[in-house]
Amino acid sequence: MTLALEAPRFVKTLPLLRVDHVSKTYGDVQALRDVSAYAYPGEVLGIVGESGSGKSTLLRMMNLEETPDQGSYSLNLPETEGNLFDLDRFARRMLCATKIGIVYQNPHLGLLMKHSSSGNVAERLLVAGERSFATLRAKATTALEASEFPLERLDAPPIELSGGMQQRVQLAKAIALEPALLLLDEPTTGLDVSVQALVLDTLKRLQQDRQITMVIVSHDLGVIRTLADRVMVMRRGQVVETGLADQIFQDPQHAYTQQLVHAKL
Amino acid sequence: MTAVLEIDGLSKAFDLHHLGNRIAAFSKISFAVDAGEFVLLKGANGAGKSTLLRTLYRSYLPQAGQIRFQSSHGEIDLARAAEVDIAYLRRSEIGFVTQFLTARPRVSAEAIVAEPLRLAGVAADDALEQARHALDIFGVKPDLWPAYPTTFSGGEQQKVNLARALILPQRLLLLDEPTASLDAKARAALVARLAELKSQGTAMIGVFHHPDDVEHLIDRIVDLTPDHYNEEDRADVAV
Amino acid sequence: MSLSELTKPWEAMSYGFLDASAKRELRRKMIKAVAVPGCQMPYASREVPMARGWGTGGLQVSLTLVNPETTVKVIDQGADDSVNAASIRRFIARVAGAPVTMDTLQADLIQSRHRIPEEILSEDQILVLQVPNPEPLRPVQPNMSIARQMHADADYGRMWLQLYEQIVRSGRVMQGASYPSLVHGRHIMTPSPIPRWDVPKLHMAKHLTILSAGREKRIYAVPPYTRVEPLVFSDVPYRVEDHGGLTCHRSGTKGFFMNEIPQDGGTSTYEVSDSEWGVKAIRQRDGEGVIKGETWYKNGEMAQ
Amino acid sequence: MAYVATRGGERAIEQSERLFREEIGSFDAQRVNDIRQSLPYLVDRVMGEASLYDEDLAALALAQTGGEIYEAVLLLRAWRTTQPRLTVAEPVEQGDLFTHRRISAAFKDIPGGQVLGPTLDYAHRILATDVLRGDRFTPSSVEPADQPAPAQQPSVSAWQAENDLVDLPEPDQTAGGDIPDLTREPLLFPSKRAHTLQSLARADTGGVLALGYAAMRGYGQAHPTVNELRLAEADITVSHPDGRKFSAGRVKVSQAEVVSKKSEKLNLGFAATFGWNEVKCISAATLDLNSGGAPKGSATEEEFFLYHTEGVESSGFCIHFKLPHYVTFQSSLDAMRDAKAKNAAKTESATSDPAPTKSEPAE
Repeated sequence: MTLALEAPRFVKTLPLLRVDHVSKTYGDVQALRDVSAYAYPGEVLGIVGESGSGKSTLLRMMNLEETPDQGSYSLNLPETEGNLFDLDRFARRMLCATKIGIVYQNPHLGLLMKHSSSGNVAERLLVAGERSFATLRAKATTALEASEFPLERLDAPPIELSGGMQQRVQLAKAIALEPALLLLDEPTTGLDVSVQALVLDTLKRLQQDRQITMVIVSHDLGVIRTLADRVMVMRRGQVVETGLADQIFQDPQHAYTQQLVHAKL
Repeated sequence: MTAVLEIDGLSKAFDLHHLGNRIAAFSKISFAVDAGEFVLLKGANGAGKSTLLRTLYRSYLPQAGQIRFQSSHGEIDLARAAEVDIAYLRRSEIGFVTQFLTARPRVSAEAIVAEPLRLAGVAADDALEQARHALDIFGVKPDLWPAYPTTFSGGEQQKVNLARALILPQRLLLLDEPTASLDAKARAALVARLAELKSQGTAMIGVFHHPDDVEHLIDRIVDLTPDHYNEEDRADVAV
Repeated sequence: MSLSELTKPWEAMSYGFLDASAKRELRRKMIKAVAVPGCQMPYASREVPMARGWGTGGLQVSLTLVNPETTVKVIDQGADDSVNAASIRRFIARVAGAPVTMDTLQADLIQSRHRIPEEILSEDQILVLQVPNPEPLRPVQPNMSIARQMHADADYGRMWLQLYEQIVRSGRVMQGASYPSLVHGRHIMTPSPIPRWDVPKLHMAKHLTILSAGREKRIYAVPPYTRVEPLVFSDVPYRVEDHGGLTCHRSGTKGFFMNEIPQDGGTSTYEVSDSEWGVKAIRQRDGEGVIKGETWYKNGEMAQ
Repeated sequence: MAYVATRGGERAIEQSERLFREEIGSFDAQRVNDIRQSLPYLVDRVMGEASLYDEDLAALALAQTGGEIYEAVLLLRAWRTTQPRLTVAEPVEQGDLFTHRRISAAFKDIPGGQVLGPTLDYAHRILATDVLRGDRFTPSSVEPADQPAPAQQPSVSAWQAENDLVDLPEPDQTAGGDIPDLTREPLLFPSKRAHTLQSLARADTGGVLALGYAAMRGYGQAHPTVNELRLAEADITVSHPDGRKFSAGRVKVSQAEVVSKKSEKLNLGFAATFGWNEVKCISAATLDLNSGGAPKGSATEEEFFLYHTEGVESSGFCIHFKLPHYVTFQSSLDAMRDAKAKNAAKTESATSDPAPTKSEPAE
């Protein structure tokens, strides 16, 4: 047994993100069971677990794509109050467009594959009400540049791009409106190892330059180790352990986490 | 002088679930460190020297005891502090120095060194200036500053690592064999930097394979060998 | 009592062809459409003696609105003598006994396919536009149920994106006719496949416009004095067809929307698309006394 | 009046209609009668797609249009528009149908037996060319069975429900007048069950077959087994204003149940229509079977197949492309030419000026 931790004493700010006691059942399958999570402003929360652990479901809830059977979700942002699961479709869409960015493992989920790359980024800005073509173009270019996307391919459709480049377009779209929260669902899974390293590096830079709060979901411990400040380990819809990233990797407490970490090393 | 750190009855063991057993690292350790004091940890292999450092840094979770730390915000028990407080203190008051650098692709040496300053809120230009100075002190040649340490030799990487780890003045510094395999010039620079920080009031706890490197900095030695654990005064016999 | 006593003998049709329940539904939907400008109202859309896609939506509206005193004008592609316009005009006259005209100024009700006349319509005139596809979101969302939600949410990002893509690919907005327009600052509608030339005529117009799609079963409206703004970026102005400088080779009239007539040898001549406006010009040239109305465009430019 | 002289529209369309009618020639009630008697399956198809049961009017529509089936259906539907809805008949229970033919592919034998009834299923499809040489085609007479098949039969799915193999939908208690009527209200999605069945009942046979066949070949998720196919006659029972119920006549109906395996239960698809039309019922029931959970935009999604098998709408839209479109074409041409000119100007300036070209907004 380890010691019970105290409530924060020095850090006075509230978590940007709070998910409390969320449960969700699909048919006979309990996807999430009383899951709670939080992330402080500027913090990177990593969620690890094998497929079926519920981690992606939780991330989709954070993007308001899914609603749990029970539980609440709040973001500590101006003009954002109460349980976000109570918002209607319209309010959800506006909140997601302006405050939350997401990068999916499968670029088809996040991108219009036949539209231009710049257009994919511009769509976010259009949803938020930008109506100047020149501004759209400039802002889309800036976001793509920040995602280290080669600007000579600005108007190439994602379908003609490599997997790594597609993820950069998704990332640019996600950060175009400078969201408070960036959600990453296995953002580098399926990419070549060298490309994976470059995308991770871009993410790390963005995180440091912009202090975006991030939640990254991955089954790949290397990805989590590179990016996360704090780690949550999930299994069969439940949280088995959370802790500082170095602690989870160096001194895992739960048998499942030990198995996970030792299997990796 | 007030103690920066008071360790009281601290115990750590590892439960290995797949083996079904528990390995004790150390048990009921108590000692204090004052501001500007340098404590050397001593003990046989497996006595738990590194484990203690990592427990103080909270990479390891202790089973019992207290780690009372006098931060600039007041006292806090590092054994029980919330993770967000620990993360905050690591950014601002508690440093951990090892010999290993976690280099990242496409991040230059100077950027890596400047990073702690950036996280502490120092302006980009300022941070870069100080980073270059630190690299210079540790003997990294200027043409390597903008290069990526992933391509550096082990020795050069270690210098970059030290420059980074020591660039920010800390209240408490945990040193885990930072001198191993360092060349003479870098070792001298490290000792000089540690002396400088010590004189500024940084409390230090260190594990050194060759303690003679830092001999003149050592104020006190704590021996962690089981059944032999006691505090020794700064004494010639120790070294 | 026998069944034949309970039923009535076969009749060809009731007044204005549609039965009372169909007309009542149409009246209700038209009122709804006027109340929420630009918003598509679903309606049952009965079969009429004309094929779907041939103006059955416009026809149902016209048949509901006519009475024996309503003077009706029907145009197709700007022309009164176009075969389908002639057919519809004949049908309305036959089933409603309504007088017909070709003069825009004389008409109470104008049913049109693809054009708005060049003479300004007045407050006591109604324009009925035939609509093949009422859904401006169709190119970005073919599923009508989802498109309805998008309208409800004013979720128009994809529409704007379409314009962005066209400018990126072709250097300009490539939308020809059916230019998507924002009505009353809320709903995006397709103004039916009228040329871009005609869209500004709907903006703050004095007359009521009812747009009806029979096959797709939707009615929507632009009430008088309602904003109709083509979707454009703030720094990429709306452009109508470059017809302001063209002259009709028959009537000599200039500065109106034209039909291009290809000629042997690769050249083209032009004739004015609003046929009755051309007829008036010819009659005037021939010395007949004609009354020409004020036009929306003057010297090839839309009057502000 | 140079302009007016060119107006030939009215005369031209009148003459074009005359040309069409001349080909069919004059006719009277005898031809209508002949059509009704000799082409019952064609008459059935027209009545089904028009959703109006009147053999005389359907035969008349076929006579008037020369057998142009889409025109005939439209003619009948337009006539239907002019008719008031006097009353709503009582629901017809499966077991009350006067059944002529009822077969199941799911079981070798079924309660009540396989009743083959009238069909060409097992006929050799050989043209009787002798008729063209002057012979008379006289079909062999039917030899009655020793035991007549029971006229009234329960549905196969009722037996399956008893054996817990299928969940039948709860009987809908909606009173007649309140049943949603597709001809009086728009079809919206998710569609009401009544609208779905009505829409399939009046769908274009060819259209339903094409999409149903796509689902059968593997573009749908479920492979159909014909649970029951039935050709029957239904009594139309209506209420007299004084409260008594009486028969207003009989209509021919056909219906199909198709099933597929879904975990522990069978999934059921159903369709019925006026007249005897087996291909349409099996195809429509297959679409119904596949519609649950079908991906958006797939051919087995309800919105997709109901919209696209509406024969009057689809055929009308198809032929509307014959109408002049020169105004819209002119509008597109204008945008195209301008874009082309811009592009040419840009290419020219790019060759003389090496500056990078980025898309600029149109001025």
